[in-house]
Amino acid sequence: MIEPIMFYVTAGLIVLFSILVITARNAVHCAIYLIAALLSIAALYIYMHAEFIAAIQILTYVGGIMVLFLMVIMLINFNEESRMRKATGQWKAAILVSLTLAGLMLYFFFKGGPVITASVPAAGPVPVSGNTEIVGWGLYVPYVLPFEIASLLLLVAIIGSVLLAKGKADTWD
Amino acid sequence: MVDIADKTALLGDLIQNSALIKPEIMLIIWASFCLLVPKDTRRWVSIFALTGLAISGFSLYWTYGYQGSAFGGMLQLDAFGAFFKILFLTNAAVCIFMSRKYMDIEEEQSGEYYCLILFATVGMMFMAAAVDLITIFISLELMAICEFILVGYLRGNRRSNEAAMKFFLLGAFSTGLLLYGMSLLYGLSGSTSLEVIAKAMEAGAAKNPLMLVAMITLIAGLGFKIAAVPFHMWCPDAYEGAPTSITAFISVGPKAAAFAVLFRIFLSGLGPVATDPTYLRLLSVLAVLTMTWANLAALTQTNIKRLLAYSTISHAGYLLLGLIAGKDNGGVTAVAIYLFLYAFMNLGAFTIIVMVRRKGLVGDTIDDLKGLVTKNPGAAIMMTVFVASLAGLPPTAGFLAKYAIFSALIEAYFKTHYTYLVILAVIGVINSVVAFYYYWLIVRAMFLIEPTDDVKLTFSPGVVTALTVTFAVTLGILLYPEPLLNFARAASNSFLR
Amino acid sequence: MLHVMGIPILNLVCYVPLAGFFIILLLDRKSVTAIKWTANLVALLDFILSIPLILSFNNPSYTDPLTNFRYIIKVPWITSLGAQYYFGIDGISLLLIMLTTLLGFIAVLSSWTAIEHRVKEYYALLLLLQTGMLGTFMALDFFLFYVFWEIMLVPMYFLIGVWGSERRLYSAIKFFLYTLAGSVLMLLGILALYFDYGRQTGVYTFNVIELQRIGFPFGLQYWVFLAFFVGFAIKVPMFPFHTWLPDAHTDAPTAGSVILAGVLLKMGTYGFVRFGLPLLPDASRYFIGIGGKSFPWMMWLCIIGIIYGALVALMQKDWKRLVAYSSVSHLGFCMLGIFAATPVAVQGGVLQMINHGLSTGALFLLVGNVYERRHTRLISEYGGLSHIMPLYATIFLIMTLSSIGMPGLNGFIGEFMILQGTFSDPTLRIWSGVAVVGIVLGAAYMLWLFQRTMFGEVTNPKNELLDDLNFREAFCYVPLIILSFWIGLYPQTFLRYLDDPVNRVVSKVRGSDYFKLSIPVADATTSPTVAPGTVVADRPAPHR
Amino acid sequence: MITTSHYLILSTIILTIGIVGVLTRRNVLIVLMSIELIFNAVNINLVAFSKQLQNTIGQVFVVFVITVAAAEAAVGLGIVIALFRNKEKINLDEIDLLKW
Amino acid sequence: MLKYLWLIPLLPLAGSALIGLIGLYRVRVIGRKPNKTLVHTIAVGAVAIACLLSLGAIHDLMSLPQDERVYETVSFTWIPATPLKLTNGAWATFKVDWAYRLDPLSAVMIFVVTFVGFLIHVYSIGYMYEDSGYWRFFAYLNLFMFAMLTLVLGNNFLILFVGWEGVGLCSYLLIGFYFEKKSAGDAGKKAFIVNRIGDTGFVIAMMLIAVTFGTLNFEEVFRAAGAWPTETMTWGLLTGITLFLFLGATGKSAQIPLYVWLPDAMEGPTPVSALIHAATMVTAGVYMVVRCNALFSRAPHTMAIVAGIGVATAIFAATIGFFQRDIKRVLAYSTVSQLGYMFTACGVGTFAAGLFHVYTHAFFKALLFLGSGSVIMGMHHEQDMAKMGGLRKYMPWTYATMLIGTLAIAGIPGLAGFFSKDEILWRAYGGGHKIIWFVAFLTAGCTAFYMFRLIFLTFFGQPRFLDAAEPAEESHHSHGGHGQDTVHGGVGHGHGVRLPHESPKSMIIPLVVLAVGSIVAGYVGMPSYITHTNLWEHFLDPVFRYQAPVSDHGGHDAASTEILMTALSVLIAGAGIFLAYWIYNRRKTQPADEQRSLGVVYQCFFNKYYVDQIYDALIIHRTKDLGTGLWAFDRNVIDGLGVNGSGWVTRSLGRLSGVFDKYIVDGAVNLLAWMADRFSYIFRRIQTGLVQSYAMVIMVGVIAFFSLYMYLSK
Repeated sequence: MIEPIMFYVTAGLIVLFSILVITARNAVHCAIYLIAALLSIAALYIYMHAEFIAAIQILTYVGGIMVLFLMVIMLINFNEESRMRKATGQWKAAILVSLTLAGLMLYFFFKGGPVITASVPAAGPVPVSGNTEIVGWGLYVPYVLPFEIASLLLLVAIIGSVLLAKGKADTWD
Repeated sequence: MVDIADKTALLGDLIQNSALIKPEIMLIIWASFCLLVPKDTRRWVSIFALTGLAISGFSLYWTYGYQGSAFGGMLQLDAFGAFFKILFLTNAAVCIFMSRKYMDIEEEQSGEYYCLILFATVGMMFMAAAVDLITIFISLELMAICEFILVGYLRGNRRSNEAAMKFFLLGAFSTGLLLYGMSLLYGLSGSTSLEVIAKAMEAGAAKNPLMLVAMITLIAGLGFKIAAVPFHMWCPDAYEGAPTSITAFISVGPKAAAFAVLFRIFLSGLGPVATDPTYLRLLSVLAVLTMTWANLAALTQTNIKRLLAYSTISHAGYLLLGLIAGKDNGGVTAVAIYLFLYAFMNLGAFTIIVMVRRKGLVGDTIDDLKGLVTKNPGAAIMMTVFVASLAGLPPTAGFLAKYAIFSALIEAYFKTHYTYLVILAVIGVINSVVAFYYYWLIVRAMFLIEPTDDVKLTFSPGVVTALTVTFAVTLGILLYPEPLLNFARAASNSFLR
Repeated sequence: MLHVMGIPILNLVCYVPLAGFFIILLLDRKSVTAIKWTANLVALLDFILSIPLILSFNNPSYTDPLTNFRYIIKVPWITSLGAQYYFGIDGISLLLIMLTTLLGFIAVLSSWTAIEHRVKEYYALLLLLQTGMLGTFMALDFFLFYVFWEIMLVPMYFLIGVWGSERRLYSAIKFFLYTLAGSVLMLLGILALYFDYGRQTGVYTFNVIELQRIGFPFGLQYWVFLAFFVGFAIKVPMFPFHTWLPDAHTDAPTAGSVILAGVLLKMGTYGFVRFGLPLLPDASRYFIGIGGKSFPWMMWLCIIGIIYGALVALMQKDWKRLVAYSSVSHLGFCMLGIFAATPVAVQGGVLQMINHGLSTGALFLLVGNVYERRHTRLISEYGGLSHIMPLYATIFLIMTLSSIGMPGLNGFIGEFMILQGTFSDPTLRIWSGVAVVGIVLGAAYMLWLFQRTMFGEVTNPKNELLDDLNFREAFCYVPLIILSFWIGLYPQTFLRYLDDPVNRVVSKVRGSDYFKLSIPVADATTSPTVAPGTVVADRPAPHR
Repeated sequence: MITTSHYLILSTIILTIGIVGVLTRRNVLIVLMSIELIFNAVNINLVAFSKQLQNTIGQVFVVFVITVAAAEAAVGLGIVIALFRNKEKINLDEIDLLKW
Repeated sequence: MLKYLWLIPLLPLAGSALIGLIGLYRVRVIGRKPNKTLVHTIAVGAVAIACLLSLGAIHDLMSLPQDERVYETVSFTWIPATPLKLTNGAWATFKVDWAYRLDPLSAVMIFVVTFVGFLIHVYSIGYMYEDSGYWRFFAYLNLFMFAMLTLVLGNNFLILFVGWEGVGLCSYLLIGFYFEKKSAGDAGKKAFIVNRIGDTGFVIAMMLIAVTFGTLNFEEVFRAAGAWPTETMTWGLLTGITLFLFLGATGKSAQIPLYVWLPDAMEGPTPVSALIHAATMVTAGVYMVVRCNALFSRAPHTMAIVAGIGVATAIFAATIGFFQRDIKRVLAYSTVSQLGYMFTACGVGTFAAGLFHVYTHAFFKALLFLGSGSVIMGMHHEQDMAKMGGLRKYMPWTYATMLIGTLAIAGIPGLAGFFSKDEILWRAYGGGHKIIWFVAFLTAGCTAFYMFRLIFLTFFGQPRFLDAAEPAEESHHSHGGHGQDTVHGGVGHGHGVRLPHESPKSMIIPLVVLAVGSIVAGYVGMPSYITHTNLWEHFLDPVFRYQAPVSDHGGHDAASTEILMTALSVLIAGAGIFLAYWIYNRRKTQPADEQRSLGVVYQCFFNKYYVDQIYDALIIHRTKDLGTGLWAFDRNVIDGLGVNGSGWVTRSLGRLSGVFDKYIVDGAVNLLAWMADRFSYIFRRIQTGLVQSYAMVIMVGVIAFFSLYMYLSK
């Protein structure tokens, strides 16, 4: 009985913070709501026994990415935001479209009753807890190639962000 | 859990397998070296990068014979991948050739530029070989991020910024959709390996309603990459804003890579789904929409880069026809041939546009080509051939490409007797006529309209090299297409296995 | 295989203009005279080289006894697709090739003074065009045929677009798009045949002769016929696909019009007779209405073309446009003959292609002559030209007569054979009867044109000082006039090349038992007269 | 009992919210954040399936997704800065130099 | 001489080509006209030799036994053998030879053609001497001789058709000889096109013959037809063939409804009118019908139509001839009328009589035309009889010869016309065709009347040419309408009145020869009640070998009736002459008075029953309108099909205007342009440049695919 309550509370928080992310006027607030949402999701991961992922979620997402966001927000110092309208002209249509899509997806998810997945069972029994090693094994053994490519990806991202943020003295047109 | 012996064995495997991705590794090394080039020798960095491509090409030749999976099923090394890898290497090489002078004019000659091109190429090469969703995803992102940066490479140029911004936002958005689809596939099959997914599909996952959502989000995500209507909107904007050499680069390589992935996923992974007539019809609609919409939109374009963007979109439509024709009917062969030849003709056309660029003239509107025949007859003639080829006119390469596609469709019709295949073919050929009209606007401007200035255009060595290669293939392929056809067929067959 | 200088004759004839194209590209832009001479000599050389084709045509050592095609060149090309580099000619293509080389030469010659700017490109493109056309008539492989078929579009586009008159850009692209639209559909048709042949035999080939060996199911033939029809009918052009033609003809430079009318249009008719009918006999019968079991679509279109073209020509104010519409009418006759699919009609149809090439080619040249002098094509600007240009008027008269089918000139033989041949099929008889009306209208618009331009007083002072034709201009007409009379008076020189190929086509369309119904053809020669119900005794030989 | 379906519904909701954010917010940074939401929706899916299927591939996948999200964020923010430097604006409906 | 038969047509052809080439060479290269003597030496020489050759050939033919009087010579194979499927399913080898055939029928024709032709050539030397197109004229004239001889000598229908079209062409060229005049050009064109309309009939008939008999050779066709039954009750194949043939004949021989070209053809030089439009070409139709007697005689329905049309044309043209002012037009209508006679003869089954009239008519009509030419020349190119009168004393030779000709045509006994016309009337009556006889009989009176009107107005009474230049006169006859503007010439040009003069010898001599011919030519065909055997018919017998046996309608009540009938016809001719004498000589009625006294009837006759106008309104203008309309249709509907829909269809039916032209959006190109225009609006709306609207499109696309899937999977 405790499980559902925990789930619903966490899920409620996630949804709430997510909604706040896209409705808050100030970008800094948005970032903070997003951090909150991400943390809630991390909680959900723990609840799902994906502790390693939860840790990464907190470390990378909250600690890395969101800090970057906040830095950029500060750098740009875009404080007119509060005085201007926050949504594009198509917001009504956008909400309609998004809800339609959600409705359609859910309709198809549950068309044939509750979700049935994976007709092929997993390779072997995987312990429910203490999965860090297993995930690590997965990362370094079967998925070592993507892992290496990911390193390239990060290298490129570093080059790119430096290059783009560095700027250039003369303007072109 | 895993004992030492296993780990040693795994390490041995890793080293052995690394030999199989020698081309990629070579390119990674060279790309990294590009970053380290000192400022005063930047003039040579392009040559350096080309050397890397050449070495990679040679390595590819040495590894070509190997067929089979590597890295525990992450990669499938086969002729299909090799075919595309050659395509990517050529693409990168031609782009580097045409970039040399162009980047001088833009005053952006730097190691990073070439490095990013090479990294993007690495990404594409992994995409072509990847048979696991995670590998596919990560190499696709490697390519995409390089693209984003390259498109925004002219940092001082607002158009370039804006193009990068749009491309990036929509790219990330579509990645989200793609990932969503992939997550569902994983949920349905319990694995990210396409082989396992295929087994799961046969075992009944294909009938799961989740599959539809997965399918459509996948179509949306990959449709974005190949710029299929209605996921194409970024394409003209990004093409227009990007540096022209990069426009050329991203109009060929990433499209081809995305098609390789599309084929791997749809034909290997979702085999039973992909032959479901309903999905085929869905894809047919996508193809028809893509061709028609792009052709109509291209009609009134005045900017050549935009025009060629729409042209690229419409070509994506034709390529989808190959997918619809299916793997048993030469569809894969046709698409391989098409992409290969398209690379040459499209790059050739872009080379000419790059050539027109000079200080004070962007050279990307049709008007800038006015009277090109008096300014540089050779360039005008070559451009005519490229454009004719894009339009699919014999005896150029484009004809062979179109021929291959339509032939696959008709063959599929004779096997399945689905009428919509013929209708698709008819729509396709009619579209090629419409397309001809706007392509020919370029020829018209070059030959039939008097120039507004009398600046003579000259060739630079890099451009000449690029043009020589592309022109020779575009005009000459029909004389002896056999090697290409055989290679493409081999690619198709290896892929089917 | 006949070789000249070690090269197979067909290759030589086909690629000599291409060589000329490259030579001209290498010449300096400014050395106009050298370019002109080169082009003229190359075109002349090509014509001379094509003469051995006719001379040794019946030499059995150059003939493939099975297919009866001559000078065959068969080289593997794209083996994996089943495409070959397969050249060969029979009587039908022989005549068209001779026409092409001749008109090609005349077109080049006639441009000597007419073209003043961008001379180099002009001649280069004319020669390139020549190669394209010759290749089309020689190709016996569908893939190769299609390649040549499309190759011609580009030079023709430039010829119209660069050296044409007022609305040249419009006309050029219109021409291009129309023909392209047709040919891509044709390509689908070709592919359908290719795969169905493969399905039936397991062998995939574009070899036209091979494709003819087997029968295709009617359902397939039906659609492929439609695809071919669109492709060829646009080229011919048949009503209602003809509207590109007046524009293209009108705006093309003289040589362009000559080639366009003389040769390019023939590709459509040639396509029908070489590919359309023999490959798709059942669908052909269905659409033509042979046997009276189906609606005669093709006949309607031919007839509408004949009458419609003539009526519209009647009211033209533009000289060249008038001739252009007359082509619509004449080609309607050609198609009537070919579709009628009786030996006489098809022979007439093929001969009429040649005739039309000669007479309409000459008419366009004639318009070009005065256009070069006056720079207007409005009929009302002229009048009384026979006073000032008697030689011109005479040639114009001869060509007018040829065009309206005066007996003794070429047009008559063609028209009569077409009508007679069509008439001999009871179900198509009515169409022949209706087509006769076209002859009246043909006389009406041509004579009215003749009257308005040649007769009357010289009312326009600008015309008073016009020069008559000079030697070069007049020389262009000499072969045309000679051939017009030759075909008119002694057509068997030409018709004898058509016997065999035409009979093959007819027996394909009508089935091999068509000829066997009563008296075999070979025997029929001995008993020429067969009256209904009676066996006629030997004629009481009149004195000889 | 909380089943996979629950997680699916949750992820769909977050996905929808993310999409709404992408479609409606003018501020490019908030749009970027909305995209992060979409990625998280995917991650929830993956972890949920991983749990249901009792294999860790999904979780491995999540690691990659987060990596990519980080890389994209870095590049995206770099582009934002470059754009801001040239244009002084980061509202998306004002970025319309390239159209038609 | 028979073996030189092929030379007979070839000589004039060679002459024509030679003159043409010399002429073109001189004019184009040297810049001067060719020497006239050289020109007429070649031309006349060629015809003279041809004439001698034909006489020789005829002589040789006559020396053969009656049954073997057929000579054929094949020059070469024209259309080579090709298999042709016949209506009965059998195969024939369709083959056409370029071959000539001499038999009594063609013998008569070549005699007439070469002999009269020769005379007219001679006459032309004088008549055309001052004309600047002298060489051109003779080139055409010789070409005509070739064509006409080919026509009559051809041994099959197709060769006949070569000549048939050839004479049409020469007629076109010669009518339009004075091509500076628009009317001449118009007339030439009209002649050609009207002829062509007839030719369609001929072509269809040929095709029918070919698919029925498998050949076009006369001998073979007729022999085969000889085995066919007469289609008395039914409208069978032969009826069809003959009707189509007759359509051809009505064009060439100016019968209702295609006679309209002949009066206009008088625009040509007078020798041309004499040769082509009186003596030879126009009789080609009759010749053809006679030639095809084997077919016609087996198609009684056609025969009835031929006779009916013939006699209708005869009376119709005769009435029009009553009040014409132009001397040549009177003769032209007279020709039409006489041709009607000939067809009447054929129609009632007496082909020989028809041919006989052809033969005699050639003499006297050529004579009359040449005489009128002489008058016109004497009057300094005045053709209006209202400006003549009293020419008797100025041009005695002309007067005398023309009078002989007029007497001949009027049917005065002893002259050529009497025998032939009388034969026709008698046969019509004797064959039981009473109505036809009666109409023809009336026509004979009319003929006498208007011919003598011509004589009296021209040669008798007060000279009217002295006051001819008055403006009142000019305006008076200008109301005549269509075709009246032929009066050109020296008199009106205001440099004083010149007196008429007699023509030179080269013109008079042919007149005299023809006058003699007009008298004696008829004696070869004296009726059987005088000579027992009609020599003419006997000579022609082989021609009618395959004719269907004619059912005899009281032909046996013989000589007495025939003589009675003869007397009657002489009587009515006399009445006509007397009437003319009374009105125009005694009462001295002037042409100007005719209108006043007769009113509507006069208008009707004078304006040729308005047939030209009706044809113009009903056919010519409608054809042109159709052409214009179709052109508009072409430009707008076909070219723009699917582009702008129905609005165009309505507009395009209207006439094309410049403004409209500007707004025409036609063809595939413009379809694209239009679509691009329309679509670009949509595209612009969608490709806003705003990244979020792009994302929106993506989402809408995704939803659309969901919906599409739901639709497709149903």
